[in-house]
Amino acid sequence: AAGLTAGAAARAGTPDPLITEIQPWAQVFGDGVDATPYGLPIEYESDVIRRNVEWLTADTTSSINFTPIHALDGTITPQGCAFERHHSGAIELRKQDYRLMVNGLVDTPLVFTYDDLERFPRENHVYFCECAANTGMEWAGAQLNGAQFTHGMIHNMEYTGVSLRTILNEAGLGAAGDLADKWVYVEGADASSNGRSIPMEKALDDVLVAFKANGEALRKEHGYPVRLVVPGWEGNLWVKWLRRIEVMDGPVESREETSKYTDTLEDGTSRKWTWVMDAKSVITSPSPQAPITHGHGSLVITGLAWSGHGAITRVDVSKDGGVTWETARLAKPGEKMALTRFYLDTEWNGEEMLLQARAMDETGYVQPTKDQLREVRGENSIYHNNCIQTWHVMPNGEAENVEVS
Amino acid sequence: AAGLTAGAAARAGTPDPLITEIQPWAQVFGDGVDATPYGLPIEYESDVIRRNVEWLTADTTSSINFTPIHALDGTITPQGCAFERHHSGAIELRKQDYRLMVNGLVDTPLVFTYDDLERFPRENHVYFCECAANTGMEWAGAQLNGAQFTHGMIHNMEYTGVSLRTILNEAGLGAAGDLADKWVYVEGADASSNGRSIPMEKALDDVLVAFKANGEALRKEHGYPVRLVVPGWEGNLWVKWLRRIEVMDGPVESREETSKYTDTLEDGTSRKWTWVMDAKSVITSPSPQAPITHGHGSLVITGLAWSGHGAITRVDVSKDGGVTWETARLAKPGEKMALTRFYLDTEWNGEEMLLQARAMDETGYVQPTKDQLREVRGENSIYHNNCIQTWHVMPNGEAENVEVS
Amino acid sequence: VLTTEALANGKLGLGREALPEEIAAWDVDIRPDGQGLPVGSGSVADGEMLFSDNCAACHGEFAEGVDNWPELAGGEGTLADEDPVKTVGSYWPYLSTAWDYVHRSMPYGSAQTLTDDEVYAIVAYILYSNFLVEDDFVLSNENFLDVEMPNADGFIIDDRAEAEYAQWRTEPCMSDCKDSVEITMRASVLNVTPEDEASADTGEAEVVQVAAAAEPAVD
Amino acid sequence: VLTTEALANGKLGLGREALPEEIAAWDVDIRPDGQGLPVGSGSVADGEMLFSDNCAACHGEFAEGVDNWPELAGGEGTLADEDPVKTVGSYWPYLSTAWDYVHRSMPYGSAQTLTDDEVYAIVAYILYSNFLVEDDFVLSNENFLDVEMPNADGFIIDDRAEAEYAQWRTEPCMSDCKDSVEITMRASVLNVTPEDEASADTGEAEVVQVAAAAEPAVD
Ligand code: HEC
Ligand code: HEC
Ligand SMILES: [Ca+2]
Ligand SMILES: [Ca+2]
Ligand SMILES: [Ca+2]
Ligand SMILES: [Ca+2]
Ligand SMILES: [Ca+2]
Ligand SMILES: [Ca+2]
Ligand SMILES: [Co+2]
Ligand SMILES: [Co+2]
Repeated sequence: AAGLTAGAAARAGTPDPLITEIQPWAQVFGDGVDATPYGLPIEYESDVIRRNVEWLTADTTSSINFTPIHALDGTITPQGCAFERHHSGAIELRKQDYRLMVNGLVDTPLVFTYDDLERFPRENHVYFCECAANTGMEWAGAQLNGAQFTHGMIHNMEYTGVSLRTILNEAGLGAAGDLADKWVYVEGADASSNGRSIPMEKALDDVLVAFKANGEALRKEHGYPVRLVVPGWEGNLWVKWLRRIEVMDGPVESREETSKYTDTLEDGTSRKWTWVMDAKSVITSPSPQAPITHGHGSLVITGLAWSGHGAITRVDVSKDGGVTWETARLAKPGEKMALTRFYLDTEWNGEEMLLQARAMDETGYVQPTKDQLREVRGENSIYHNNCIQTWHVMPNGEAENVEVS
Repeated sequence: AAGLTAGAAARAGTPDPLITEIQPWAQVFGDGVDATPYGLPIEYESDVIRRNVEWLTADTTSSINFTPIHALDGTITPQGCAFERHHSGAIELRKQDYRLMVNGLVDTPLVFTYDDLERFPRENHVYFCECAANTGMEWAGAQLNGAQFTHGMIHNMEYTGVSLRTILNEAGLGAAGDLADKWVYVEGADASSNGRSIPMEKALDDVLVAFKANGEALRKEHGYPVRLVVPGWEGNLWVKWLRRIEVMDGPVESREETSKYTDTLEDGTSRKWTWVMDAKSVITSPSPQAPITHGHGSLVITGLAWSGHGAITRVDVSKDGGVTWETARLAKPGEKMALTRFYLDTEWNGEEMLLQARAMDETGYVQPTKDQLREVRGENSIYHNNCIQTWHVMPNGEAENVEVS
Repeated sequence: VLTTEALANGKLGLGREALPEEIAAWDVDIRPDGQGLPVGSGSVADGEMLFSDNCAACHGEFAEGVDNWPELAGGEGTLADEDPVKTVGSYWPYLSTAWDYVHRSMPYGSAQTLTDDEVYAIVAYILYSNFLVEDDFVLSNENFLDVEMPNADGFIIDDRAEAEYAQWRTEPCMSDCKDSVEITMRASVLNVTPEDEASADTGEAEVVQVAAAAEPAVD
Repeated sequence: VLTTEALANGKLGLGREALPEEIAAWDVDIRPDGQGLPVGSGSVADGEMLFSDNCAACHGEFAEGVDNWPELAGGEGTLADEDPVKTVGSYWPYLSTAWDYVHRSMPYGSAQTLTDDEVYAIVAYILYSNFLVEDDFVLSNENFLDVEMPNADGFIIDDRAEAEYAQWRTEPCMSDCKDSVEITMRASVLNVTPEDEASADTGEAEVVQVAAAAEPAVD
């Protein structure tokens, strides 16, 4: 199809049998309303799934898979294809067996059942969750050929839950004294008992103890029945199967905040406590897994932008690897710590393109190039690679992950 | 549990073995990241499904099922449990086999492929879709015992699609002359070829030709690959498997807009062209399928409100069948033609309650009582029953669908 | 040519011109004034046989309906009753709707299998079943608009704005809104809510009956 | 009592007081200053045997790592190299982290099966494998803080605000932003992207090797 102009396609001379002949689906029954009490995508969309990369990890229970962002549009990520990261697999934990302990520097250490949590005032918010290692395989060069693999450690859902502030207040923070130097340690119920330390200021700000995502219960793989939601901060802090919250006078410096999720700089020193996910964007289509197949003429370039610092205010798109830029259209005004969808309604006539997107957030932060990042950090940071991504679109409409000068 | 105070529950004397004994899920692996390329809800949530009511219809291919709204929170409805209404079953229509025709009073009649549609500028919007028959079984009295059955013909999704305006413009409306008295007829590709007439003013306003819902492709049962989205207007107009759009100088007066979706008044005359869904609300919990099981003390009352006229501005809740009212908390400011979640954070100590919710929208419309509706319409309208719903909550926490004086 | 002209008008030049054969295949809707009707005809007598073969299993030999399947005849004068019976004869304002729907959507499960003349004949028979024509009647594109539909004047355009909105857009009462409240009806009296697969199945016969009294309706 | 007091403070009186035994069961995190460490001890010699039985299958007899499973020893002085090797010895700033993690999360697949003394012994062995203690060393809660971790001073607190934000919060260039653009690297050179189940499986051996060169890392 590539190479045909829309005009040529329009001059088809013979009637289309899909129109002139009565098709089976226009005559006989489809499925009844009892066919799928809980439905899945249609079989023709079977490629829109989470994928994992076998060679990344020793096994699949401490591993990751990737959201098929190249095939999605809008901003909400369905739970069914939202990426998963486990450190000991996705566990099955019944609501009846769920307990949440709050202890440490609180007035009264407490234990909550799942039912207790549903009795606190609830909030609803849409937030993105990005793994700090998203795009981490790309530090040393273009490696994985698809937006799903380079940028798919992210999802965006509407959460329902209780403010962590409310939960802490129920236990009482009087015993903590001055809150300025206090921390909250959060820990999961799975065998990895992943635990992270969060400064009190963030804990009392916008953190949620969530039990629903996109209207329904959290999925098993996202921490059913209860996970933490830490808006704008790296996904590892979003502890799943949350079982314990401890108020402390310092951080635990657990394995997940020392051995991992620290960012080694060129000189061998490492940054720690790099919690915020900086502003970032990626073009989801066209992209290596979503080539242009429709020929020349009108083309929609689209992608996602987000920032852990707040709302996205602008996204620019370049077709020439960063020499010139056009400002894209945001589908809606950016919302704090949530995915923003952008579109560039444009035209393509078979010319090669080096597609890039560049996000800006409400703090004025401008997404950097990979070279800018490398200059400050070297190539061994692993985490927080929020560089501008380049797709090379070829005359046949196919696209490849590349780096440019 | 009902009858225990929270304080009493707090004085449990023996340590909970779920805490003091190491549980299996804290020792061994859960599922790996290759377990569910596309996931479903955890087995413990197997009751959160669409349900149909066998006696309502002669068979299941022209029938309806209901969203489990009693078990959902937030505002987004997952596609997997979003209600379905078919007139000839849910068909399987591949994107390659999809054609959309625009004909009638247009400058150039056109045929689009699915790929063509993805080349127009796209929009993203969250809208509710309510069947005009939602709550229709309740006109003559309290009948179905659960919010899922009384109010579950509704869902709320983030749609991605092309404005119908854009599509019509592509075919050219010059030939239509004065647009004030023109109509657009829309028709589906299934065997019912459900067709409806929409006045041009609405067609050029906010109607979408949509292909994604909640980020991913429409599900088969919601019209894959393309459906119409008609914000605020009755669900029957949201034609699924959309195959044809004709610009006309009058309505077709098809079966779905004469025999059905007309509202018969007490004197036997019937209203036609009743497209807008008036402001409405329902308490989803507590409700007959979501009784209070947690005993006395703190209680969260929650529900949904929506209006086809625009944004919800306020929801009031009554515990005494409408004698006194309290204004509930909206989780977010209402958005036009989208579901709004409300909460009343309150206390319950075993007293009987007659729970009601009353929605107000930005036009000042106040949701009426069933008696108010009956006074104007009688009991045979079938459609557009947006009355205030009453749940009778009993001392044991169970709830029943009732009518009150 | 589409592209040049279209792009000149700020269009995108997408899609292709629909061919006449294609429009003819899909543009088959029939309008109240007869627009869209093909040339053809069919008699009540032919219609009776065709209806018996293709339709009666669901709609009954006399179009009176079988079980929960729709009735197409009867119900004259019931629209203001407690339980209106709405059929082609008693309710439908336009005959075009019947021709259009039978032609496009019926028989259920084998839609679009009838010829135009067969549709004329079947619609003639439905009219006959409703006592609207004699047994020797032949319906055709020429006499189509002569048929008078009894409820043609039975519809008004949505008047909620005047009849309802005006009176309900008021500041709502917040306290002492009524003197007393009594429960006047309970869902458990009818007991027609599906509980689980098992109970719904066993209770079916009884349920349909009771529910009919409470007018279940979904459309 | 919880309820009265709690409600008085604007609390909801939800949950119940955690019992000491319960807190003891779950509050087992260990802090850099040794807070949380139980009384106990374990020798390198015992640790060697325990490690061989419980850990070596994945982490190697000398904690050097097997295949893709993590190495726990070695890598001293590599942090500024092109390919740093990060282990307990070369990278971890606090010994408490090792004790805490082994105690709570290892052995992988049978977490929380080790006694406190076994954990002391295993951690002693990991130190030994990293040449940080002698073979006769016995680790205990008493000498725990005496162990010096080589990279203890290797961390700085997130300085992005100063090192990056300040320079990147500028008005971005819109045109003529560079003189020329060349493609400097292509994903197809490495060819490590999974395409479908079949190709991913057959290419696995080769893939791991090449990918290692490009530093795949997920954490
Ligand atoms: C297998 C059962 C079945 C057969 C056979 C069948 N129908 Fe139907 N008919 C239905 C159903 C079910 C509906 C309602 C469909 C809906 O609501 O979407 C219906 C609806 C109708 C209606 C509209 C009724 C109303 O009140 O709106 C007409 C008219 C009709 N059928 C005529 C016919 C004719 C004529 C035939 C034969 C040529 C036929 N049907 C064959 C099941 C059947
Ligand atoms: C079946 C394989 C397996 C066995 C047996 C095993 N481990 Fe591990 N170990 C792992 C995996 C996988 C990880 C990484 C887990 C993650 O990232 O979530 C790990 C991580 C570690 C780490 C952290 C490594 C780092 O760089 O952050 C330490 C320390 C460790 N293991 C020690 C031990 C000890 C001690 C034992 C025995 C008592 C043990 N392991 C047994 C597989 C194993
Ligand atoms: Ca199939
Ligand atoms: Ca299972
Ligand atoms: Ca027409
Ligand atoms: Ca009645
Ligand atoms: Ca502790
Ligand atoms: Ca390197
Ligand atoms: Co970080
Ligand atoms: Co209506």
